[in-house]
Amino acid sequence: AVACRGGDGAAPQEGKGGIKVDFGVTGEPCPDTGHSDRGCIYLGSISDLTEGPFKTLAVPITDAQKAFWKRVNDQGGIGGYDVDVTSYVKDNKYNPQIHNQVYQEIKGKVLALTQTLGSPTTAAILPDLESTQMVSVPASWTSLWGVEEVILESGANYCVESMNSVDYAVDKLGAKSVMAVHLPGDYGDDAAAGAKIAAEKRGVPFTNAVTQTGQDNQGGAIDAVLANKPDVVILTTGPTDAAVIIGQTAARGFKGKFIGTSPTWNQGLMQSPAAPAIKALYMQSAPWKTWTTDSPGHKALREALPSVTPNDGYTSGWVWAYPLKAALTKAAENKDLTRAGLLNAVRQLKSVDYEGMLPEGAGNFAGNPNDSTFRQTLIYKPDEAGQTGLALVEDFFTGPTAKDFKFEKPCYT
Amino acid sequence: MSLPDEDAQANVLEMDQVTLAFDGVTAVDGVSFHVAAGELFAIIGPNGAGKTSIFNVLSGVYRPQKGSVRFLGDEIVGKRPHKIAAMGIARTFQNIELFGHLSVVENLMLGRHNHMRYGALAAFAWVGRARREELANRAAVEEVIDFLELEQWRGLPVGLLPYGVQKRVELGRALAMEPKVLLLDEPVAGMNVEETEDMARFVLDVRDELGIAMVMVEHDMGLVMDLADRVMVLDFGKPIRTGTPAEVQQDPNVVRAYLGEAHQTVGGVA
Amino acid sequence: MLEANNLEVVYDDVMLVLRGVSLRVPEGRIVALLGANGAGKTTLLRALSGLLDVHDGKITRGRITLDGEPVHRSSPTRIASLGVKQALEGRRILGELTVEENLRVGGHSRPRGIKQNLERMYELFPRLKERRRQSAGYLSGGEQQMLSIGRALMSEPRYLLLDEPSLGLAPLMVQQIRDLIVKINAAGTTVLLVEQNATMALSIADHGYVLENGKVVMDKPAAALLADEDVREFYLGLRGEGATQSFRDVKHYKRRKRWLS
Amino acid sequence: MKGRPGLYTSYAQDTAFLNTRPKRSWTGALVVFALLLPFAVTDDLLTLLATGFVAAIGAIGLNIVTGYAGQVSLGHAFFLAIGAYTGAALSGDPDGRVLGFGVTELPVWLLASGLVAGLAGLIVAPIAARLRGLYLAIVTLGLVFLGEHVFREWTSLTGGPGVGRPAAVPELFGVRLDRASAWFTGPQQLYLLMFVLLVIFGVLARNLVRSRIGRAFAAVRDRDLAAAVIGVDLTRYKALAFAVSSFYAGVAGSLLFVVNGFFDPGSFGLLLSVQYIAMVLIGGAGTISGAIMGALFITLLPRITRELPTVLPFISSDATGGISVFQVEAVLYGLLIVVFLIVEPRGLFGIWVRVRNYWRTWPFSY
Amino acid sequence: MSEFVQSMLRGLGSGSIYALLALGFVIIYKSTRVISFAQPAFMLAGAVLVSYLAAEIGFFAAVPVAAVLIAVLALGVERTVLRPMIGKPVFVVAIITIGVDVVVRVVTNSFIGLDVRQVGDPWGLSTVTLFGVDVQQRYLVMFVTTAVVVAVLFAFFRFSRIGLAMRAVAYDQEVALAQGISVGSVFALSWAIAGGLAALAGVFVATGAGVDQQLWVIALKALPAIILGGLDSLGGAVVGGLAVGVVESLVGTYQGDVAPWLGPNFALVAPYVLMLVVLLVRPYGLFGSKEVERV
Ligand SMILES: Nc1ncnc2c1ncn2[C@@H]1O[C@H](COP(=O)(O)OP(=O)(O)OP(=O)(O)O)[C@@H](O)[C@H]1O
Ligand SMILES: Nc1ncnc2c1ncn2[C@@H]1O[C@H](COP(=O)(O)OP(=O)(O)OP(=O)(O)O)[C@@H](O)[C@H]1O
Ligand SMILES: CC(C)C[C@H](N)C(=O)O
Ligand SMILES: [Mg+2]
Ligand SMILES: [Mg+2]
Repeated sequence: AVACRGGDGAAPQEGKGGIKVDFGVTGEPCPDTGHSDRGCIYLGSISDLTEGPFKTLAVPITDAQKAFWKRVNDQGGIGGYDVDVTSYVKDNKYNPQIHNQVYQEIKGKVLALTQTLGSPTTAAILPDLESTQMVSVPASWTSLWGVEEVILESGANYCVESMNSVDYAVDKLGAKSVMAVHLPGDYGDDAAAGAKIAAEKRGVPFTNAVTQTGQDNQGGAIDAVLANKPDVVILTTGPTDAAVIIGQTAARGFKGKFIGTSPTWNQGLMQSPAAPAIKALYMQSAPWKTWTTDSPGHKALREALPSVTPNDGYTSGWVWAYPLKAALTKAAENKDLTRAGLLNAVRQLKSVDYEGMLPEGAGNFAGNPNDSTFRQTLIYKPDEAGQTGLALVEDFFTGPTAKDFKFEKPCYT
Repeated sequence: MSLPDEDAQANVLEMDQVTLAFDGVTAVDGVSFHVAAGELFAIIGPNGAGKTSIFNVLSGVYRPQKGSVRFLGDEIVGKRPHKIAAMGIARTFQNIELFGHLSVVENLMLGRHNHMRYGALAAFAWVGRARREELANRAAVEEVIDFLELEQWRGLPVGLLPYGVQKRVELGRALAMEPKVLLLDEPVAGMNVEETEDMARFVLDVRDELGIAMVMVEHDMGLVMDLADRVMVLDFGKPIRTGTPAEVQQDPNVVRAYLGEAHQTVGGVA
Repeated sequence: MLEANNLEVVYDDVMLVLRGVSLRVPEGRIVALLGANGAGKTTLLRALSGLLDVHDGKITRGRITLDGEPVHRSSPTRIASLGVKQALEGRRILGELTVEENLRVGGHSRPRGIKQNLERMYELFPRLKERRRQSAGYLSGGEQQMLSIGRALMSEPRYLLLDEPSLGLAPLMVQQIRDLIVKINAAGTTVLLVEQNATMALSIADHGYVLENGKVVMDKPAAALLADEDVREFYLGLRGEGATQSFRDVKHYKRRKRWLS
Repeated sequence: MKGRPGLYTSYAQDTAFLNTRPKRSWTGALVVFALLLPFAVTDDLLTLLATGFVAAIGAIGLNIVTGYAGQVSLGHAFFLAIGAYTGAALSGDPDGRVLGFGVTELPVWLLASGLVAGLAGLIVAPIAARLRGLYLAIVTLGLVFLGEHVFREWTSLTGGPGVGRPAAVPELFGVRLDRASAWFTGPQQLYLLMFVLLVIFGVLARNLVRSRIGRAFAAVRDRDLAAAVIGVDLTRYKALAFAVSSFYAGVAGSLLFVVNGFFDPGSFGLLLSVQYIAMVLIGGAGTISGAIMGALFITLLPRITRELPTVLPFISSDATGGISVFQVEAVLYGLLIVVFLIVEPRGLFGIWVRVRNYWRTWPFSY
Repeated sequence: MSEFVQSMLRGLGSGSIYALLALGFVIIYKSTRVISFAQPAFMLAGAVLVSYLAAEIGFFAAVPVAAVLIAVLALGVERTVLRPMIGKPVFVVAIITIGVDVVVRVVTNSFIGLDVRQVGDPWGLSTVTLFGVDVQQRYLVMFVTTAVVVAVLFAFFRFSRIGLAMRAVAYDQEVALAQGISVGSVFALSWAIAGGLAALAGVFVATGAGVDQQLWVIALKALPAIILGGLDSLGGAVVGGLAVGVVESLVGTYQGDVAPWLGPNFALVAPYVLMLVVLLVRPYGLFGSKEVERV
């Protein structure tokens, strides 16, 4: 009674080039790649495209991935197949329910997800991802992904990033107290957890303040910062929230430093009234290098997107796509492009070639979480000269806390 | 209806020295009167004299500052409107206060609200008690419909009915409550000759066939003089004369304050 | 002269309520409009003052002219500014405004005259003066009726359309209103008077119309109507020699008669 | 005036649940159609419809307090939340990350969710009874904001914003309904479950609103002073309306995320309340079938707007650029609501009435 | 003590934004009995517009131009969407305004682009010292501007017939029409004023950190403000707006020490608590007019 309804029940079958396929892989060519001799691998993409808070990151991410896979297709595709990432793009408005709904709509039609943006949103479909063996690329950095098999995360998670930032602050800035100001949820909580672990490890006092997004909602955070006067604040908020917090605390005499995680930054802040304060007090941690970097991957990225306003959303979208490409290639070599086959290929990935965008050793999905967690991050600072408003301060490094920490479960639980 | 004892039968309703003031305005000023069983008692007086306010005191909408009201021997001042309604005082309103979206039957069934006792759980299930009570009360409503000749409008939303019929439905809703006293506030205001006659007939029927005591406020002197047993005239909240229609009509004070000279000539419809 | 010509009005695109009504309200006169409930009197007034729209009503045929100029396509605001003012049926006072504010609203289209007109209304209705600062919603029924009439007079209209002004008024007050209508008419206001109290209306009108079922069935000088047998019986409640019958007697007879139905 | 026993049967008929033959046959056909549907359409549509059915239960509840009793509440999200957390906590894993008691039997936690929410409704009712119109609407909205705050803070229950917790576990007589069984897929089972529950709660609500209680609600809505004078206890019936409505919200809340399997405290904001008000109004206030239609409409609308651009070829499916297909979707969502309500302010039910009247009077107009 | 004063002043500053927003809501409510949920979108649109205009014509020219343009936009919305709904149930109209909000906001969002936009105000975060306390200049400007706007509005309503006409229209449109009041113009005027006020408030909000997509959320702060003050009272809107600002600020400053168990960010819901308490005593807010009802 089930299979006859069609759409969501594809039995494994023999596809092009003797490769076993089931969901989201067809012998017909992709609708608009122009390679009529190839089959098509459909990948889904669920992102925050209109009203949600992360639209400004999400749109570049989505565009960069489109460019990334176009490049893959232009370079010959994967095992006789092109990759299509435009047919099944959906808007989640950063809402878990909508995320799940649109996921249900496309899940029978795609092999894997090249993007599932956000932590709570992805958490809403996680059980289904697992049970359908849907390999998925997250657009977020929570430490939960490290323990999830089907999730193909890249770079350091928020937890590691904050650990490193605290270590950096203690070692290089001489910080004697740390505070985490963060949005609730696994984004902020994860970073705060990392900061706390590092502060304990380094023996500096740690305080914590949860805030909510919205320019007008930062009063509590500002008061908390001013009351505790920490030497360094680890910020995990949105860009305008950060500008308000930094600007207002500075205006009221705060002299400590702020280190924000990736989603906290937007180069538009350099024009904001808080810009002087930001330039004086703010630093930016990052999981990978910014748009202008000189690496083959970055160069390819810039070439693929010649006319866009530089934005590290593009960089992120591009970087995140590499492991999936590697897994698809491996699966095609294994002659098994089924969901199970792809997941199997993922399990065989010991490292991924990020074309220099992440250092050697990144992209290990074969080991246990502790072995495979990537622990290097960077520190930038605001700089008008930099195309995305940033200049490098500290190249990839692993702080003592992150180095010793054993990852077995998400930091925030 | 069981027969009450002698005393109460003599007076169904007794208002004693009731005073009601709103900031600045004394709407009712030391008013006393009584209504005997089966009597049709009329209250007349100029606009703003306090007639409707007396009704509002009787039905618990306003709470007077002074005085007492006894209904079948029980004090009702201070009781909330729905309690008073349950005790047996029903009324109609000067401006029709029907539930316009509901049908005639539903409006009348609302009149029987307190004759049904089943609760929310029974209502959900709609078996047993709820169903039984609904059907029994529906039959009682049908009798009222019959009595007031409302058959042809039964299922229509009352908001769509002609004005005169709405007034009749309102009377019906009050009758459905099976009251012991009925308060009628300007039952024929705005009606044409024909509708007024119909209403007069129903009012007489209520008294003669159902034996319900009534208090009526009305500016149609023809109706008041023809139907009322006794009349109280109010001016600025104070009673200026109480008596039979004939007595009241002759009183010069009443003529000056209320009737005006012309009324003698124009007669019943003025 | 305010004139309706062969007017047809439809509500909700389906209910045909006026079926070719023609009526003339000559300048300086009082014209009475009688008719049973639902005959279409109020509808006719709405058509004249442009308020049909609010009730999903439409003029589907015929025309209305004011001093020869067609106005049946004009907005109510424009008609009001031309000096045609309707006192709505059912009082319709603005309950949350004070008595005085209600009157001021009535003077909206004649802002300069507001002060004198207020005085004039307070003189006419001393009751309203006492209550001027009170929320109008708390007035008694009759007081609200006075307010409604007063509000209509505030703009010193050239044409006053009164819909059942005597409703709910005490006998003495009815006389006063009657005298008032005569007085303002004498001062130059033309009046179209809709009344259930036909005795009162015909006693002051120059001309009368009887509307039945959306059609004019009688169109006579007021005196002629007063003398008409049927009018006497069905609108004045007088029988035979002019004696009022007692309501006690009505109980035992029933009659239904219509000119048309 | 003697009783007329001959008419008793006709009163029974007159007051019957489905009092005319066409109503009976239409309803029958609809039920059969709904029962056959899971064998004809894909799982993603079934999950959406199942969500729609649950929303309908919630919308019926809101309609009771707002459409029938006239107390406009923007606080429905709060009561939905209470139900959702009661259900999820009761049926949750006792050893899990968040509070759980392991009572997975659906009837138990379903009823408990309704009762807890109903009790909450009863508690706020006395305040609500004092307020009118938009004051009430916005005060109940305040409830939503306060609730959000509490749920954000109470992480041991809710998992915290952005983290969330698993939803209630739908287990009936030991069978997990969200997991595929020998005959049905999970979505098919959930669809059928939600449909059956909707029918049950719909019938119960229908019974309530045609009872003395339903009439009292309408009286309170239309004119509360008059209602009091004919014997309706205003405070009591306003409170009752709130309690019943919250009970329905609780039931719906506990089921709402079963299909999703996961929810976070961010789900219970202003937007959710507004959506339910929209369901009631778009369906047509004061009718049970209207609430159901409205709920299905609002639940399916995003899906519809997502499909629409594919038939409008001039819009690119690019996520960026001038206007993206997603912006078109979002605009369409707003636009459809606007246009719909302008064209038919009485809602879907109004359209239905129009169609019916058209055929009834056809071919005569006037 | 100075902490208290400063907290108070900040509260008054943001409170004056809420007051402007609340005034917009109240003006529409006063004439139509509708709460317009489109106000947030107009606020966002105003800020975005200024962020574009300021670069061309300077901040001080941009603000009034944007306010006028948004007023025109609001007028257009009123004409096309609200006008057909005259006389229809107000809650239906309110839902329609939500639809409008979505449409306007999504379109506006596409003009924000990927970067946070700036309105280019001259004040930044600089402060002045007034009677020994540091006050941000922009808060002073907001406060003074709001005071001026409020004074102008009050004078306008006091000395024109419009104020009374609005109330008449709100209470009974047919009666208003019969008195020769143009209901359409009253609606248009109130929407235009509300649109302009929203735009102005939007600019003020954006002076802090810039314009992003989420800016509109702040408009919701006006809801407790209008209820607190009384839905139909202009004065109430001002008092309510300031009260919400001050309560938020004071609770933010002191609750952490006094009542930490209420949880962080309790300040953000504190206005609703205040609103609840006030309504328990006064069911129509501080200055709202009571519904008049008699039988
Ligand atoms: N709730 C109230 N608040 C203030 N004043 C009121 C209230 N109710 C009635 N009044 C005033 O009390 C007086 C008496 O009003 P009431 O309605 O009793 O008059 P009435 O005799 O019924 O007049 P009518 O014949 O015009 O209906 C009026 O002047 C009215 O303004
Ligand atoms: N808004 C409306 N929509 C539909 N039908 C209406 C509307 N208003 C009035 N009608 C119908 O039009 C007919 C005439 O109504 P109208 O109010 O003009 O009568 P009338 O002569 O003024 O009666 P009354 O003496 O009761 O005031 C009635 O049958 C009425 O039901
Ligand atoms: C979209 C992400 C960049 C936002 C956030 N970091 C999250 O985990 O949800
Ligand atoms: Mg009265
Ligand atoms: Mg009429």
